[in-house]
Amino acid sequence: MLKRLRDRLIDLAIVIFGVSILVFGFIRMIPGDAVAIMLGANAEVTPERIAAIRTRLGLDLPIHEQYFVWVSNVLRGDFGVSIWTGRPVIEEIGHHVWPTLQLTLLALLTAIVLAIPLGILMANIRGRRGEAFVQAGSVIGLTVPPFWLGIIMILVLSTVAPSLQMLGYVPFTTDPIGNIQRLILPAFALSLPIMANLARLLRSTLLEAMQQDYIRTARAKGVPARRILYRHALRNAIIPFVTSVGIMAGYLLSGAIVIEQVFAIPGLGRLILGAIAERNYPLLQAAILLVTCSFVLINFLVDIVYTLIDPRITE
Amino acid sequence: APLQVAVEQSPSGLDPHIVTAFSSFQIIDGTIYEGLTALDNDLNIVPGLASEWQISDDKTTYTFTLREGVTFHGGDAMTSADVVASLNRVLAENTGSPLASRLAAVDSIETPDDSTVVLNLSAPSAPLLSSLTSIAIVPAKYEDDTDSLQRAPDGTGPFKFVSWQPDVAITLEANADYWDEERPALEGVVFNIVPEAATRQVGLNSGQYQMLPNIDGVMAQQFQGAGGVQLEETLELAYSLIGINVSRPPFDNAKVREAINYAINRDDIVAAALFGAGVPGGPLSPALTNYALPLEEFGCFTPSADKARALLEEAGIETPIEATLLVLPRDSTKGIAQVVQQQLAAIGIDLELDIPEIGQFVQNWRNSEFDMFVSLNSGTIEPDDYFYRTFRTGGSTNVFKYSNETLDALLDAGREETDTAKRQEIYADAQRELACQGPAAFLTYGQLYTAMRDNVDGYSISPTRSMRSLGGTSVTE
Amino acid sequence: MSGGTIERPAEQPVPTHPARRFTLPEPSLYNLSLGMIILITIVAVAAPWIAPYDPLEQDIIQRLKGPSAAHWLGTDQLGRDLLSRIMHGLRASLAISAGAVGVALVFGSILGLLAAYYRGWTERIIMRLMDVLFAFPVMLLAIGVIALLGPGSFPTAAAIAIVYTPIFARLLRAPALVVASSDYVLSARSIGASDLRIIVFHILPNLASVILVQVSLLLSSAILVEASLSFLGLGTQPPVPSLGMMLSEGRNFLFLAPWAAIFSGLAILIVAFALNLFGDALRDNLDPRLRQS
Amino acid sequence: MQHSSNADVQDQPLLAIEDLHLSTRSAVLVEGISLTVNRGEMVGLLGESGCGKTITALSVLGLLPKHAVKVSRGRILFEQTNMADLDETELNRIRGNRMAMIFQEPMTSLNPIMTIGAQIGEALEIHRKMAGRERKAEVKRLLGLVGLPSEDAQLQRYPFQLSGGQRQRVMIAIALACEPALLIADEPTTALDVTIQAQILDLIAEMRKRFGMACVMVTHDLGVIAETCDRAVVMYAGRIAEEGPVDDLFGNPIHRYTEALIGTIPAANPPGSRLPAIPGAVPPPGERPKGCAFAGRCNFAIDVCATETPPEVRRGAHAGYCWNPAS
Amino acid sequence: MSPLLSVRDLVKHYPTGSGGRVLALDGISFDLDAGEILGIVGESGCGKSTLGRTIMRLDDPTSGEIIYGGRDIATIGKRDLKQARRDIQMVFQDPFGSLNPRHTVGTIVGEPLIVHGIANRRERIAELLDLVGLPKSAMERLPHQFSGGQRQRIAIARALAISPKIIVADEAVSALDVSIQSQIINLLAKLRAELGLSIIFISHDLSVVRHVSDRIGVMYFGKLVEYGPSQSIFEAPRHPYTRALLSAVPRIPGRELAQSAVPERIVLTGDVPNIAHRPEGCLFHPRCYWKQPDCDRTSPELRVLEGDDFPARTCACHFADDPAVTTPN
Ligand SMILES: Nc1ncnc2c1ncn2[C@@H]1O[C@H](COP(=O)(O)OP(=O)(O)OP(=O)(O)O)[C@@H](O)[C@H]1O
Ligand SMILES: Nc1ncnc2c1ncn2[C@@H]1O[C@H](COP(=O)(O)OP(=O)(O)OP(=O)(O)O)[C@@H](O)[C@H]1O
Ligand SMILES: [Mg+2]
Ligand SMILES: [Mg+2]
Repeated sequence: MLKRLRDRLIDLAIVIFGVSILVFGFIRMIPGDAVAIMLGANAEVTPERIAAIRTRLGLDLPIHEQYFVWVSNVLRGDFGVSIWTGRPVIEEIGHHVWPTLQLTLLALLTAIVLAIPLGILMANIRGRRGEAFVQAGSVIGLTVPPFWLGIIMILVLSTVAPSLQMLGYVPFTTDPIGNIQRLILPAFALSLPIMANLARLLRSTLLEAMQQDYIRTARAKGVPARRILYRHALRNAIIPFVTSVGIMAGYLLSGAIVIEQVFAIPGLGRLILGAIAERNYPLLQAAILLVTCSFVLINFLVDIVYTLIDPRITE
Repeated sequence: APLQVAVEQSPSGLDPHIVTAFSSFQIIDGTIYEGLTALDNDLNIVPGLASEWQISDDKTTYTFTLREGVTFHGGDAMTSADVVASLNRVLAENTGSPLASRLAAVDSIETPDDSTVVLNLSAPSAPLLSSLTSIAIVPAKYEDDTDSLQRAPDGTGPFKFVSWQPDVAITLEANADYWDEERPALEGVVFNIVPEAATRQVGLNSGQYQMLPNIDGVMAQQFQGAGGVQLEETLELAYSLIGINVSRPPFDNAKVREAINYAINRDDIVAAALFGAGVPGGPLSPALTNYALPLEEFGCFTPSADKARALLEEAGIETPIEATLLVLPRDSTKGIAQVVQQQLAAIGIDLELDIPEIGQFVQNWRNSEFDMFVSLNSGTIEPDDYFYRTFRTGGSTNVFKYSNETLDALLDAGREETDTAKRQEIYADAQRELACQGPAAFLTYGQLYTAMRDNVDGYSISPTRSMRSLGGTSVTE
Repeated sequence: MSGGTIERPAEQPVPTHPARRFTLPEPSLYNLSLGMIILITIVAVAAPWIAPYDPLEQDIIQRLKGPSAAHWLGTDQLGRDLLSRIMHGLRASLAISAGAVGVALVFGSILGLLAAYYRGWTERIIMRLMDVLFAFPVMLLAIGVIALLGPGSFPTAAAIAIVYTPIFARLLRAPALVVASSDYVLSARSIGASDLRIIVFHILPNLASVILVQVSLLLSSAILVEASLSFLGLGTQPPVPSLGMMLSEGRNFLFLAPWAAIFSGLAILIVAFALNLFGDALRDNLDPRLRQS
Repeated sequence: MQHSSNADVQDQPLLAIEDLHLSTRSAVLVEGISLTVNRGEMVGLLGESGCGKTITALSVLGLLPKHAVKVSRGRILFEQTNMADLDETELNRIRGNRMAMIFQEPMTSLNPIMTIGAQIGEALEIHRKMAGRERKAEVKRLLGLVGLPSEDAQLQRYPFQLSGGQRQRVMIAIALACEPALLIADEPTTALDVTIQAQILDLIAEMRKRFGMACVMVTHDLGVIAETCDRAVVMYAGRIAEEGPVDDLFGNPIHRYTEALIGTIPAANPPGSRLPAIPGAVPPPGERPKGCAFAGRCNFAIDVCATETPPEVRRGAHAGYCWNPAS
Repeated sequence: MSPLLSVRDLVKHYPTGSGGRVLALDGISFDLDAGEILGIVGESGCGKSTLGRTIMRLDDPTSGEIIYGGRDIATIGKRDLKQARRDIQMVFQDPFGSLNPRHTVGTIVGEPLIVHGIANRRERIAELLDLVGLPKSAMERLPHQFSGGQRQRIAIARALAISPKIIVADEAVSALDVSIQSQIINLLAKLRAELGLSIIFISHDLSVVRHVSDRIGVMYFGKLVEYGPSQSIFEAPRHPYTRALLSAVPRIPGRELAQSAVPERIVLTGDVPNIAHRPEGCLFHPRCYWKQPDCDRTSPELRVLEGDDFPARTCACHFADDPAVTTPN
């Protein structure tokens, strides 16, 4: 158990190191110069002026030195300042983290809460009439583009309930009801594919669990069907379910990038897209590093949880 | 309650001397900041923070008298020292202000007393007064500070900056100490940042937002007939054009450029790419009624594929010509690019569209790495400001690598000439020089709209996209 | 007659299990999805010949017209026929997805197989590398690649390929491990077969069904990724239509001409749906031995 | 169901399977099995792989795979109750209580993420309504009974922490929890080593003695039947080939299949000699020939074997179905 | 005559997940003569398959020698190994898992011929199929169309394709039905007689091993505990474990040929040892019915027994000489 944990931690460190190199290298390879973009198309630009700004931003150093400067600063908790606004990057990210966090958590929660009964239903309907419909429905749920769904929902809702305040974002602390009200639609659009995915996963793991020999043993014991489902099958089926929740975090972040755009939510996705367009290197590096590391961390945690709920791994 | 405005883009900063983008400009210009002079909505120069000014006979000395009782939002009174500091700030290398060139003619600045500022010019400069409209006066303490104003602007305008939640909203409140008798009627203004067009639209329809400023024809049309929404419109200064790299054959040949002009049907572009909301235009915006020549003056603005082909033949150029069109990644320019692509194909110019991401576009554009480009540029009210740096040999944004001695002479003269009639003459010649054989095919000027709820009163749209009339706007319940 | 003789040739081969390979429990959905995929492929491949109009041909007068007899799905802002554009868009979207998934498949399966077959350091290095790539949410990595290469069809395909490579590698590794430790691979090794021969001749064919399923599922999600990227204005660029780009364009005049956005969105949905359903049906019929892993 | 001590009832067989047919949509798997098990009796069910032993056993408990296999004819009487008349709730009252089953695969037949204490206790909870301390004590007693350590810590162990033999003991503890009248053991030792097999068979025999329960021992191992059972039934291709007391069955088989089967055992042949082999393989369900299913592999087949269902040849309690029986 | 194959002190460790190691083989030595069948018996997990795999060099041994044709297979290079594999072939337990489900029987049987560049493939394949009693028409079919016994014949045909000298049959009959089992046993016996093959016959079923083997090695937890001629082991087993094994074989009354050497059933208590607790001293002592005080301290060596009727036999028990061992208490 401890060794497993240690191994996972080593892997984690390697991966995060790799991620940091990739993030840095990637961003620096993006063509287009921060300074040129910063000065805009209409500006009077002299080479000296560009050089001066480059020096100020530390962009004149060789790339590996820039990387070491960056990493050593990051390790000291200093992510630098945003090129454009001069604000500390941490602060900028801090503003954007909450909406995304809220949105993704809400979506994840919705997905999980709905996926479990749906998955059970789908497993139960196996072999009966209507299965094809439920199956097809779940595939639609999985493949409907969330942003398109979002737009259609906005379109429909604006005709059905035009006065509903559902756009934009207000912090939960200022207006809890307004906050939830505005997040419900995007969270739903975002959660639909995940819900479908999880429900389908649960269905197949449940069906698989129901085929296992130990279910037969339970039936031979005279355990009633409901109890078999909940005590025996579901508890086994939920293990892969939990692991895939970690993977879902990735889908969620991907989906959030687009959904934030549609619903005007000031989250990390918008921050990152904006930062790319502006070549705001420090901001972009920090934001992507944050997202990837948290994704890696989530999966690490899920792995730990997995270890905890599956007694077989503890050995 | 404050006025809820929805805008597309988050500003990248709010320092009036640094930012260039419309997204920043429309929020701060005339609302938070004011210049010594100002523009009314008909583009006339009117007094701003300077209540009056005298111009010496040799046109090289401008004496401005500052308005009494003007205070910055921070509470300090505005004095001539602030004005000097502001101008110096713009000129300082360290600031990197794109406005610096507009003060190129200023030789020295004097402040005889707290309420007088004297500008000594090295040579007469016709555009000076209009240039000053865009140079905001900020407190002197920011002279060497290039960071603070980006986040927390401090001006003299009718609205005070309250807060900026990145990607959410920028909130302004009415300036109770505003110098004008007429204080703003609004309690404040909230600029909500809403990137998705459909979302902004729904928001206005539902009343969550009360104003969508400076929108294009496509969106405006979708409000037509919608209950509870009114539209304000004006022709804007921003223009779209096809730029041509004259250092690359066959575009070094003026006949080829003229052929391109003949091949383009500007009415179709207006209809398709601008959804009918706009007008064809030459080198200057038709909104500049003083200067702009009527289109009939430019023969090549009457589309004719035959003429175009004849010109190509005359030039001895083999078709098809293959070229790449660098496209500014915006919906309207993408639309224009596609229409132009089809139109030029008819005369044997095969364009390949290259639609890079914005950063790449700017880089390629700046380094003249294109055969042709299509972009949308903000215009100015002063022809010199635009023509000189764009088309004069060696001009700072002469990415076309264009060089025309006749034009250079005209532009030099126009810059120093202060007599309006003569200037009109000079710029008429310049327009003729540029229209058909210049390094660009001038295409269209869009119609600019502002959509508001019916109960918003007193707002009038400006061709420059400035929202300064918010000061006189009110909302009836 | 004495006791049984082994010399006596055994009778006809006897199926020991009732035919279990590739029997399809839900023929309806499977057939439906297969039919849809065939139809979609035909439309995509034959688009240049069967589309009623040239997808690039503008007819400014006819712009933003709703569905009519002449234009079944209406026209877009430049007066181009939406049906024809959707047909060609399908072609572009499918080409991008198929290309991307194809490349990812080749690289991903090579890496996954090498990792599974050689284990040890090879496996560690490959899998950590894949983990690094996998640490990026799909869209983020894709956006990064596009920022690097510039928007367009090729960069979109490249981005998707890079994003999917670790997915294939990770996915194939597990069943490849099972197959690699199977007795028939062991027996191939015992007759002295080379590693290459074993990987290509023994392991790979037995992963065919896993691969097929994953290919169809990833094709489906590649369509969606392409659409998302185009929606953000980073994917395919005009004039050549792709489904995502059409949706992205169409949403600008959603209230003027909703059909442009609705139909292109529906087209995306249908393609992704068919591919996913097909993958599902295939998976349900996967070799049961591989399903256990 | 009421459970009387009436002598009349005691004389009735505990389990009577009458002309049982089991079939899938496409094939008949089991054709006309009849079998009685008396109280306290140990009956062996012998046959090659795939001949239908497991599904026959499952059908007795009403555990046939849903939608796949059905009882198409015949009936199963357990304590005079027709199992077909019972609904799922009533069946659950019998399963694990009056009748229990042990499965072939000790490795997979236990729930991997439930402690063995919980798994044994579940039957007690359901049928005996035991809870808390009482249940725990009973679980410990059962563990001790099957020869597993019965400290508290043992209850918290998971199946993966146990060896195959230990798991099979847990299975037996589960089956014995409610002291059933009938235990069906479906190849309880095939997955185990010989030395462990001996332990488990011993254990079953001992438990049977102690509780006086009847037992059906399903196996393909002649030796296991010979050592443990009173009576045995030999199945071939879904039908009964022969049945009778073990001594008669092995001493003087009637059916040629039984005879050949016994002949092939290495231990019954001099080392190094050629083993008598049965050529060919068992025909799978759906492809079984008309007459005797063994005819195609039988060295003593006569013409009629291939066309007519073989008649019963009875020698006292010992009966076989063969056209050309061994003497 | 020197033996065909000599295994000397073969050791194989497997690393475990938690940093420890499994001693799958713990110093195994034996000889295999030409044309001999050597039976290896033992409980599940005692290292039988590992032994087979290591001899084939499918796994590299940790130490020890495998001498074949004057060379040590344990250390030879890749090219030589390929050559050596022409002479040693393997048949696996699972007739379902050891044939590639996607290849036809012809391909499967012909693969060794391709790998070793042997011409006239079709003829050879037909010949091989005939040898194992399958019709020629089988060539075009896929493995799943065959029964277990038939598949095992296919596997044997493949192993024979390049005319090996030795065949390692790892539980080759364990997965088969009794009636089919004897077909395969007969086939192997016939091949030995006709082709002069040597066979290492691995099984957990003592009665099967006894039937075919000339010599037998009894393995317990990675070690040989008794090794000698088949007859000696069956008629007079000396190691307590061998005795227990023998006694546990279920018997059919009246069908035994000879009175068993161990008439009373010896039921072992305790569990098979595992890596988690590898006992000190004699590995078998925790389960031994004849455990003596010294057994948990010193580990017995394989040795020739004093006054044994079968001098060729070795046994690893401190008390194997003691007649008392044969009478359990
Ligand atoms: N769920 C099912 N659906 C269809 N056929 C089945 C099903 N379960 C078993 N069968 C078939 O029924 C026949 C009898 O199977 P059963 O498991 O009873 O055999 P068995 O005698 O127990 O064999 P073994 O010794 O291998 O356990 C086999 O041919 C098998 O293929
Ligand atoms: N690749 C491996 N890695 C780690 N341990 C292994 C490996 N292969 C076998 N072992 C371990 O080595 C020991 C011997 O295994 P082996 O398969 O040789 O036993 P066996 O006698 O063939 O058993 P069985 O009768 O079950 O086939 C076992 O404890 C097993 O867990
Ligand atoms: Mg069975
Ligand atoms: Mg083995």
